[in-house]
Amino acid sequence: MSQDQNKNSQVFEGMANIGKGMATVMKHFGRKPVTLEYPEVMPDLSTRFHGRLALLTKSDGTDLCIGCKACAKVCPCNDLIQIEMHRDEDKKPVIDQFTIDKGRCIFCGNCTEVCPVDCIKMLPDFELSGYSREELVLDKHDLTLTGEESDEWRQIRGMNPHVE
Amino acid sequence: MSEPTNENAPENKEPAPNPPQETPEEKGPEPGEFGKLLAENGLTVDPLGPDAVGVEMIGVAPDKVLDVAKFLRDSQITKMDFLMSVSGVDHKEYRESVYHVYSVDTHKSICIKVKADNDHVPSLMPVWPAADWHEREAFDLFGIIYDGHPDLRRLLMPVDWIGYPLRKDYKQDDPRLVWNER
Amino acid sequence: MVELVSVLKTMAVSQVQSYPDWLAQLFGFIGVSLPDDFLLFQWAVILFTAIAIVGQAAVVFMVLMERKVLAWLTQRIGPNRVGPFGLLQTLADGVKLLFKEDIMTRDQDKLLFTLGPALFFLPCFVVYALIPFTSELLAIALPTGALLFFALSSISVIGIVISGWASNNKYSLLGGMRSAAQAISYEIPLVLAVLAVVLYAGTMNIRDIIEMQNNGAFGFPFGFISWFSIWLFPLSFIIFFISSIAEVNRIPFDLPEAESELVSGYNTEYTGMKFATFFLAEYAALFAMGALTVCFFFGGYYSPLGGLLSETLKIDVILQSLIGIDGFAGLVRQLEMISWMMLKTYIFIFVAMWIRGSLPRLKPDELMGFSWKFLIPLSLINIFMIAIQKYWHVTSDLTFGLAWAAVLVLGVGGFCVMMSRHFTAKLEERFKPALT
Amino acid sequence: MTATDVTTPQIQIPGVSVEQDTDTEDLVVNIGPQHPSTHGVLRLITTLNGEVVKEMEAVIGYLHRSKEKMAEGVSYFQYQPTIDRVEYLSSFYDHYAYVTAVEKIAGLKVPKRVEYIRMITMELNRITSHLLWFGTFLLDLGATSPFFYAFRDREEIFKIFEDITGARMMYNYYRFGGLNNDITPGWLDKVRYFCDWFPDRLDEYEAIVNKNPIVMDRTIGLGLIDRELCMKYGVTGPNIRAAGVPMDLRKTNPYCCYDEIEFDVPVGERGDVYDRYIVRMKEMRESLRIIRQAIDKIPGGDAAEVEKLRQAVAAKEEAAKAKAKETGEKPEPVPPINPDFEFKGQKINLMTYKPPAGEAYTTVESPRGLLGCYMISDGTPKAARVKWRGASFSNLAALPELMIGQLYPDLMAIFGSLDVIMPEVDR
Repeated sequence: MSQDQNKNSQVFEGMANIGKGMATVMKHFGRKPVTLEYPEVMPDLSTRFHGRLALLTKSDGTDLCIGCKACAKVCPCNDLIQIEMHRDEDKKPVIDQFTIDKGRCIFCGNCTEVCPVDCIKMLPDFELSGYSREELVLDKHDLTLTGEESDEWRQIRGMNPHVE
Repeated sequence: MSEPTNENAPENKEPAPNPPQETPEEKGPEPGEFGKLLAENGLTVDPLGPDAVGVEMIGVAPDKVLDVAKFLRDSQITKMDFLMSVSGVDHKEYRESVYHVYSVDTHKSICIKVKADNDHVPSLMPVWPAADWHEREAFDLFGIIYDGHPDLRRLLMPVDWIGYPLRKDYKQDDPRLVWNER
Repeated sequence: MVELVSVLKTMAVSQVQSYPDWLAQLFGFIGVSLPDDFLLFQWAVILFTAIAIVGQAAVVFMVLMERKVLAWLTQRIGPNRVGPFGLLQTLADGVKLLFKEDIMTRDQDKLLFTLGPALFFLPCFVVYALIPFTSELLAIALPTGALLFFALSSISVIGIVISGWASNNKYSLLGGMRSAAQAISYEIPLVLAVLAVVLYAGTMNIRDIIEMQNNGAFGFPFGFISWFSIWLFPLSFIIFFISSIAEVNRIPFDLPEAESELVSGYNTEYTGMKFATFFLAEYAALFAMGALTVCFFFGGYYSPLGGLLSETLKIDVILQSLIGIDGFAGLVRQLEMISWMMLKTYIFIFVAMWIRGSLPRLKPDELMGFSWKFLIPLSLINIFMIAIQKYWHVTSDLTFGLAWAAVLVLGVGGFCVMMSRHFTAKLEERFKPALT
Repeated sequence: MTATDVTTPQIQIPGVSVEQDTDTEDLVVNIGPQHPSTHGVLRLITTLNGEVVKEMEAVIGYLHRSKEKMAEGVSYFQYQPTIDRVEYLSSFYDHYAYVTAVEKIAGLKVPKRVEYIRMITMELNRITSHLLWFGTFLLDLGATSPFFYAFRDREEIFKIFEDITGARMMYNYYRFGGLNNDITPGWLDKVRYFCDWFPDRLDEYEAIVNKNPIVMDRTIGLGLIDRELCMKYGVTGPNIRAAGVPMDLRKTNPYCCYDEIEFDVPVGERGDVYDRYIVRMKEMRESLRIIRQAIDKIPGGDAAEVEKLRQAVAAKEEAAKAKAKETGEKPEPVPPINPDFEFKGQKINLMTYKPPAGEAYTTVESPRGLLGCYMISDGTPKAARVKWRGASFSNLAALPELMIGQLYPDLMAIFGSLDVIMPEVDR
């Protein structure tokens, strides 16, 4: 671009450029909106989404968790996951209590990664708000999925179906 | 770039072939490229061997560090003109100020470790002005006092903070902060 | 009392001598008879009140329109929750603001802090009295209407300055000071641009200016061809439009409230209804400016199609044959006028919103420079051109075309030289590497 | 440092002098910690004469979350999610610096496929970061629409990230010697589609901004940074490249697989705000170029193909085992799939993982400049010291000097152009 020729036309060039910019903005006027009307239209989430924490169960609905506390150990938020368990007469683990304070959870996914039995998982569900802090503390009952749901999730995630 | 010493220079891209945990067992690491160069110029430094990335580490006494730094910056071979960071390190018995310097022209870096003499280290601001905020941060978090720093104040913590939080023996027992306990 | 009335009648040189026919017809239709002796003064007050209320509604709609337009320009949906298509959104916001706490800090100047929004708000609405929405729907048709309009609208700056000062906030103060400087700078090209219109039209009466445009300034009796903007003053129009955007503090001239620099400028400290007052007044001013642009340059309430709808198509006759109501020719004509007026005004408001969506903000020094070094000399040249043109027009119609061409060449040439002088000197070496 | 220490020649605006003849009082404005354009919580104590900045001091620390102290209290793996929060606009870079530090100390071998996936994600992350900068920078200048456009396109990349990492900003994806998970089938096609789709958007941005006279007026010749100033404050990234210094660790000290990729390092000429803008826009295109090449070169290709290979190997192993059972001999060794195709190198127990004693200083060319992670490991499961060298930290240090003698509205242009993000400054 020659400089000498431009000297007198710079102003017009500037105006043309403003016009070009404004025309580009106007191009968007008729385009389809990219925002979603959230409660009616839900976003399409990945199956790997780090959302609500859940405990998968065996296909028959019994506990899968073996109470190894690996998830509690790698959790970066101190005592967020709390597990109480004992062993029954067959030395099989019985989970008495499993609480997660989702109000303090940072949804990093560390717990899901170290779980040796693929029990604790994160589901693509992000509507986690509650009216009080107490509501945000989930106990075992809130966390546990049914057998069918667990199977469904195992299928979606491409995990091996649980075998005894 | 075209220095003859470039051939055996440690490069960042290759992982160090020998893990550094083996080095302490040896009788002491050999001085690297920069260590030799400094020794040739009458500046004795304590060679600490390469770190895991391959960057040469040298230990320098506090009273010599300004000379070493000036040499590294001004020498046409080293051209260490870019101070990447100053890190305080607490070794419980003593504290250390670690300088990582990079050369924009030769693309090499060096790590200078200065043991704090009773928490006193000369400031490297006269050599690398970029040390300003980094040294303030190290002072703030470790209590290392950089002599000669023109404006040594707390940087990240509030001015009235008690103690140096990144020290290993730090305990947060400020009575004003009881509300902060869970 | 009678003398007073007659004095008022002579003072307000409105052409509304009695009720307009269509109004009497309308009231007659609902079965209300109006008193014969109706004071002009009362008529003006009633009209102004009506216009102000309608104007308020227009402003409320504009807030929504702005949000919608900006949303569509950025591929969003925009407010659509409150009411159908979000039409009640602004009302909901208004109600929210109304119930908000009115915060006033200890060190603020209580009186001025309260007075500021009012001073800003009032002139923005008073000017509605001067805008002819139709040939009869205007409160007062003053012979000095254009002058009064600018006199009034510049009062609102005082409101900004004192609320900026009384806020006891540094951002507000800077915003107020900027506003004062900006208003002073842009008032001049604004008035100079209108001066060119006035010079040509030979009157300051806004309605007469519109009538001039309809009657055909160049012997073109048909619609938009005779508008001032097309034949007379493209330069005036550009200057006027730029200055009017600056006058109502909109992007790219929104320095008084520049939210990335001054947080919110002069209204940083305002909450609740006081803030809403600022908000409303801004949009009211924008509406008034849009309406004025239409009046001065785009034939006001006249349709670009001439009297196509009411005169050629005879809509009132059609209406009469369809629903059997008689005598509404006047009313239909008025409705047509007001629709065109609103349509044109909203087109300009839309353009202002489009500009807001596209352009970044100027710097204060650039802003001042643009006005003083560029717009004001340009508008002086413009006036010179118009004067020459007027002279030729008066003396000889035959040579007018030639003369106008000469003036146009002169003007555009001057424009080019001015522009390049102004910009190249400063930007030459700065732009050089960037443009390669 | 205080502004009075500044000894370099002050940048003068024609017609505006810092020392005014008139007897005026200075106005001290506290910009921040809560201010729309400080991009977080930064406090700038500014002394104004009229609208000209006389002095400026930056006060930081409002976002200090003691990330370095946290590293000493938790295990290596436990610390990983919190790294995302060190610099949340481009957290892949922090992860990369941290993960490589551990890998170098422990001498872990990283499969090629992992390095390529890391490179693709990092470059995509550079685009998101630059896009956010683009939007907020223009918002600082007063233009509103580009902000939304930038966020719209950022969203596309976030969807791509969400596919493989499950998160949109806090990825926590890299692991020592590998990745959390392999990419999903079809993911590479999505990235390729994005690479084809995005240049049109960049063209649109440039049509709106590049030659806009108002933008040029507000940016050209402002906030000049030259090489000396960069060295004085440690300014890096696009800021130093705009000053004409081609300092880009991807080129000079190639990490990852950048030495196998062809790309240019865009540099500016004057080192002003406009140049920094141009450099970042060009960098986005270069990033796209890198991503395109990486997609073509990635070992193993799409995840579905690698999965097929894996299944084939598993089937062969099964067959060999079955055969061995029949014949009663030892099963024949089946050739494993190319180790470069794996998404995890050595199998390690993350819960108790501890690298041997040693130290490493890893540097990454993050979107904001040189990001360093200094790690000392003493052989225990917890790091002895992790120090973050944020690029923004040093970039911000240069701001007070840049602002002396400039107009107050230019503060937003200059500060915005440095691309400072507060969590990285305060950590």
